Amino acid sequence: MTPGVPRWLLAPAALGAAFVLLPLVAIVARVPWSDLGALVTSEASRDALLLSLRTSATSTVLCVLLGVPMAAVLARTSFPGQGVVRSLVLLPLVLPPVVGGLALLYTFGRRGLLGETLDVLGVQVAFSTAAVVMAQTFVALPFLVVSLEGALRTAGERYELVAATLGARPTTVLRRVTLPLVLPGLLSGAVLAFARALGEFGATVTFAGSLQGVTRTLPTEIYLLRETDVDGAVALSLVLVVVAVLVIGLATRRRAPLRGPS
Amino acid sequence: MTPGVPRWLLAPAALGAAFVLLPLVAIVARVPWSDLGALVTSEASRDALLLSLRTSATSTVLCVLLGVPMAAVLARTSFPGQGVVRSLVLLPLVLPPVVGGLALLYTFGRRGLLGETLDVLGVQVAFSTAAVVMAQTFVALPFLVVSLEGALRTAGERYELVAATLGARPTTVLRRVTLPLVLPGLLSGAVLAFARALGEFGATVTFAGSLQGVTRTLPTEIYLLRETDVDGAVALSLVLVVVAVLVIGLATRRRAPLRGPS
Amino acid sequence: ADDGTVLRVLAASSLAGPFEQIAEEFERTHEGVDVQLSTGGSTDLVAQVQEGAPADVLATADTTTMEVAVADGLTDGEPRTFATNVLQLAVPPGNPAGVTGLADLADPARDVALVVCAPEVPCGAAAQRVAGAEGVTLAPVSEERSVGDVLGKVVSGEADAGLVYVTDVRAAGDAVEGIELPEAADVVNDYPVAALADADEPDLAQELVDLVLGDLGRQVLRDAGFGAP
Amino acid sequence: MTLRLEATVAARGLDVSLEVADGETVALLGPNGAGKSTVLGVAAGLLRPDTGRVTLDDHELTGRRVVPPHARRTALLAQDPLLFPHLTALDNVAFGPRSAGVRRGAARDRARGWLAEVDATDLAGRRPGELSGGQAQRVAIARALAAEPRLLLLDEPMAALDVAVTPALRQTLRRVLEGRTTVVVTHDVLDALLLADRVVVLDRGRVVEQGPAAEVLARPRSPFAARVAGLNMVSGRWSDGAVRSGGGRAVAGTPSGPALREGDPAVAVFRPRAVSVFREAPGGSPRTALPVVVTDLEPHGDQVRVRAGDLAADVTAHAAAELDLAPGSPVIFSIKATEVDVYPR
Amino acid sequence: MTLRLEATVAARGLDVSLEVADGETVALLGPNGAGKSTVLGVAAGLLRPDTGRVTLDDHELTGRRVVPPHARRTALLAQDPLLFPHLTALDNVAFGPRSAGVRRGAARDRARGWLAEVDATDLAGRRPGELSGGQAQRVAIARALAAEPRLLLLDEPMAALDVAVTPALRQTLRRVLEGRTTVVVTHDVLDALLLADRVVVLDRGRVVEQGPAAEVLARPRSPFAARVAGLNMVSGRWSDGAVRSGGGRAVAGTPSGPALREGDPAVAVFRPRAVSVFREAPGGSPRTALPVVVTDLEPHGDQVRVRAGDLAADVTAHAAAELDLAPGSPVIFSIKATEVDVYPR
Ligand SMILES: Nc1ncnc2c1ncn2[C@@H]1O[C@H](COP(=O)(O)OP(=O)(O)OP(=O)(O)O)[C@@H](O)[C@H]1O
Ligand SMILES: Nc1ncnc2c1ncn2[C@@H]1O[C@H](COP(=O)(O)OP(=O)(O)OP(=O)(O)O)[C@@H](O)[C@H]1O
Ligand SMILES: [Mg+2]
Ligand SMILES: [Mg+2]
Repeated sequence: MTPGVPRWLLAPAALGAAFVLLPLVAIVARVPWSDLGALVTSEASRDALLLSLRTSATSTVLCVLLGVPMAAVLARTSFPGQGVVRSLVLLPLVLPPVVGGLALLYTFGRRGLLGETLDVLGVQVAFSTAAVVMAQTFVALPFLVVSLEGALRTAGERYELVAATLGARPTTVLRRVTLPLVLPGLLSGAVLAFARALGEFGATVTFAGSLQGVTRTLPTEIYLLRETDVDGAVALSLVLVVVAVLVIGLATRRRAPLRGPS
Repeated sequence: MTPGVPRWLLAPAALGAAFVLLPLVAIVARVPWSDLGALVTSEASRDALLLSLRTSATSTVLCVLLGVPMAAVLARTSFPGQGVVRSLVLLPLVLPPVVGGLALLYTFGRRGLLGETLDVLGVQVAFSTAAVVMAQTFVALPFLVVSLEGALRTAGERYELVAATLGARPTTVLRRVTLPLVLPGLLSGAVLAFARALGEFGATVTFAGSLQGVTRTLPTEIYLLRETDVDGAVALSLVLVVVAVLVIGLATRRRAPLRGPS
Repeated sequence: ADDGTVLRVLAASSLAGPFEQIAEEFERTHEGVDVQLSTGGSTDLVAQVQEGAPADVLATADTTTMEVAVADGLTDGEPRTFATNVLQLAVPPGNPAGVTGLADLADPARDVALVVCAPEVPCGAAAQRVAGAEGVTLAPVSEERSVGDVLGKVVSGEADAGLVYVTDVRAAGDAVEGIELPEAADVVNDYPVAALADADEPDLAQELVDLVLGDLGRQVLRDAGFGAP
Repeated sequence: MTLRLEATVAARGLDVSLEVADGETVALLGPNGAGKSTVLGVAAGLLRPDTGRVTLDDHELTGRRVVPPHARRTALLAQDPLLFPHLTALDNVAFGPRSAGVRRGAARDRARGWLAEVDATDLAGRRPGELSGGQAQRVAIARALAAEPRLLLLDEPMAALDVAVTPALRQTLRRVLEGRTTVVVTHDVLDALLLADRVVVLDRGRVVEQGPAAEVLARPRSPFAARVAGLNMVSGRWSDGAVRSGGGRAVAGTPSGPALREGDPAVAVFRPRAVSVFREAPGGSPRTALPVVVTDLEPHGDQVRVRAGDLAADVTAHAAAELDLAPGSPVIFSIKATEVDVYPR
Repeated sequence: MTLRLEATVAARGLDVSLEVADGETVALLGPNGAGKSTVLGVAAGLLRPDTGRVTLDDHELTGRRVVPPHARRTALLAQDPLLFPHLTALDNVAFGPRSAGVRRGAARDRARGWLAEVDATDLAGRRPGELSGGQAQRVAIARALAAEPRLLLLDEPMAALDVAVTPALRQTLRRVLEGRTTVVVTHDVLDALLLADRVVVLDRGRVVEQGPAAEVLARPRSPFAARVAGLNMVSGRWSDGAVRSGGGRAVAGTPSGPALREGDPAVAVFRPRAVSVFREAPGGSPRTALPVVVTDLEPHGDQVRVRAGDLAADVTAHAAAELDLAPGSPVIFSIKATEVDVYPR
């Protein structure tokens, strides 16, 4: 049996839900349904949608690959300056996306910190699809790290210690104990990262530009469309929203809550 | 003793950290230190910074007030359509901020869904500081809800059930057991929300506009400054970043990890 | 056309419509050439060129930003002005606040919710010059960062009036009504175009610049509401 | 408070009906997995039974409007101490009183009193993570008692406690449970005898036996109760002066209580001390002789307990050595009929 | 594997030195909070001692390069079963073998074998959340054993188990521990006697007594060991044919073993059965007579155990009734000198 929640809590919860959901209703009410078909199937929109899905998925994978180790190191080790590192890793959260894009340019752009090195290697990242992925990863990574670190701390270390006394090497512990135990946290972190990457716009435009099929993601397309056709832009965002709901819904469908022995 | 992490995990963790930190270094390298003083103390910057801090703090409080109940309801009750509600609540994450701003306009604007009702009540949110807070809350709320729900699920319900058998009413359980236990999760959720609110820009500009001292937050100021003075904009973002680090650092300083009986 | 020749054109957002038409025309007359149009804020575009974005042609919405590119030696020769634009007053359909001209906007008694561009962006600078020339002080409720933001406020009815370019009013169609400002005629905004020094296809780039400056370009731009230089 | 509980929980194979009179203490015995904790969970309101009803006095707790755990005024000491990790031991114990509305200072005073009762005064300021297993268990006991519930549910309260504190704590519990309606789960015969008025034995989710503690443990009817009481039991049918089990064992004995008729189900119960052990069947006497194989030898006070499956015999160390007993030895367990108590099952 | 452990842990007041020979099983006894679990934690590598060293054979585990838990090939059964909640019982047990590199199929087969040993075969497919307390404990035992460690550390393995499985499981453990270096924490004298070769008694973080199990439990030198063994102990100094305690008690007895000189520290140990209880001091005989107040009465087999603080006497139920004993009654505990074993402390 679940312990439930105090009855009065439902009021603010409903208020919060309404605050988030009403604007969505308002948008849906504005969508020019008759034009929607043409709009969505236009080549530009299709390209943008596909590009968005591809890049966001890639960024999410990158976020998991880089973020899980970062969260694990932050939650499970201690080293001098850890607090500073933790705060710094949070920074892309705060940086206005456009500035984030500039920062990326200053780093990986032609005239950036690593630009020359990369140039010598024949790698040109700026204004390519890779740049889109990098921009999205840059803004989305902290979400995964922060929420996963919280989950790791909440889960505690007891089971990991037990696993170690049973002879499991740290890698085995990570794979067979830590990650399964924080799976809900990892999933919600990944969902956050994916959502943030999918909606990312400012850093992308600045760092990757906006070229149809290469770097123009759906949010960029929406932004551009908005200059001339507000309703169209709204309709297109609805597509983005529906796609996001589908992807997130599929990803978290099997998220059965894990419990300790009761 | 901590169980530690596999040694090889340090490599991707360092890579991830570098990926986030290098762009910050690149920004710092670009800052025109000589102009910084004048820039930061200019009236426009000061107004923007103060406004940003005030509104972000308020939004964070609102996020906690609305988001904790939402997360609790999502994690601790079950009702038909819960999955759908959970996905929908995530949507502001995906919505490009500009569209989010439009959605808010369509809802709370003069001609929006609730506009007339609000008008009758004599409430005019558009172009006011309240609108900034609303925009920030709208984009930041899902962060708190998602990360807190994850923490609640990871923490499980066992202690809450024990508390109930000791005669604690649901409100007492929430206050004295649930919240203290998920404090790390709540804190990281609040940090995420604060950071997102502080960096928020698209929805604010679209819904609230941009007037010095009233609705022009630091990110907006940075964006405008960038039109004429890129280096100045970069320098100002650095201020934003430093402020964020300070606030987050202070807020999470005492975040001692809680453990179960070992 | 993946293996064909690609010509990359960077153009200010307000030019999106006409430049699409021009690009189509160019592709029609140049077999195997794919014109890729990338639009954005003028500042963004220049920054992209500075950071090495592959591009052949750049068209901005004001001369200030183009001058940055010139100063950096990014353009191939002097940019040339191909169009002009003037401000107009945009009001929601039906003009609910009954705005007729600049004087209404400055009248504190009317309490008109006016939005303008911030002085930092070209349309904002133009608005200030128009007001300055008339000796009126505007009291906007918001100084937006782009024309799109100004239009958005007007379209949604949130603002009673907004100062934008005539081409923007035209592009917005029925969503807004335009009110001509006689005072604005003197404050003309120039749109320069230039082939870029790093162009992969310098010849094609020059041809496209010529097309923009030519009769067809002029026609298309005039249809969109731009003035001739 | 009178507790009446009737419940089935299909997922756990539970189907019990239980009554605890006002002020009565019932000991719940049964093998692992019998459903003891489940019964407590149902009573506390942590587990919703599939069918059945729970009433406290005449107040129905289930039914259309389920009374939530916190409104039942029951306190549950679960098998796992589950102290709140963020509170000190003192505040853990004060949790119940505070939840009942007692002010912080008064609640803490009361908590200090309870900590003293379980000999844990000096642990007051510690966090649960800083307590040893037995210390945590003691604090958990204090916490449950401090809630001063109308119905107290204790799941193996003596687990993890050392031999030095157990007698004192049993004393404390005996005093505290006086007049309080209580269900206590235990595996210890002393707990049952000293704390409980009545014993209920569960097996596989069903009540297999119940009655006054002393009686059930002196004359058990279920194998598990016999086991707890340390008695041997052979159950079968009464026939021809002996209880004959399905497995072909026959134990001769003297029926006590109501007369048994041929074929009635009956049990033969005898103490391990009453069992003599032989290498070969003793000739010609009218004793019961059960051929068994020794499975285990363990010291038992001054004697040696010889286990053979579910039967046990106590012999002197000298005898054990003389018989050269070891696990695997085939021996005869022999019991005088006068030592065997026979009564209906 | 020979374990040598010398460690201090200031935060827990621990300062012990312990050695377990190759193949030996040591029982660690001691009151709650004595430091038993802490010692196991240090041996397993979960706790870093402030000072000291731990060696397994001649391999140093502490020192400059601390050998992490997983590389020690020790397995720890902690006081809390802590089964991995996301794995089935079978996979929990298979965890050790799999970590050692055994393939999944083979590891599961092995796990099934160990589950059978603890009589939990039918729990294989369950998640820990679906197990009762005792079932979880059995699976945890199987998990620790299945890791086939060089050094096995068991913290109260029999906790939460019912009386019906305990003897069989003790048998299993006895077989499994044969030849394996083991430290087992227990509060049960039978565990110590049946499983352990040697007993180490801890109190307040220090070793207060150690020696062969049978010897320590027959002739304890520490009050706690006497308690566990169920013996009465009075410790003091040998003087004038009696052991005289600081509290003024004098117990006359016969020294055994090495001769005691006047004033030597000594203990007097006697069984509760050897104690007679009187309402008034019996006249004139050469017995020890200790005036005490009854604190508790509890059944003990056929007899009644009369507790008076840390002393106990076993009398028949008949005698107890005749003496009208109840907690609070002042009585005299009287012991014949021949029943009292006296030896150096
Ligand atoms: N969450 C659960 N889901 C399904 N079955 C469960 C669950 N918890 C316990 N069970 C099963 O229900 C039965 C009763 O369990 P319960 O915990 O009541 O036993 P118990 O009598 O308390 O045993 P123990 O002495 O071991 O604590 C057991 O067979 C157990 O395996
Ligand atoms: N994390 C901790 N921090 C500080 N002190 C602790 C911690 N854990 C245990 N202690 C203390 O250290 C001492 C030894 O604890 P330990 O768990 O080793 O006892 P134990 O002998 O296992 O007792 P028990 O029989 O109750 O399990 C106790 O006094 C305990 O309160
Ligand atoms: Mg149980
Ligand atoms: Mg312990």
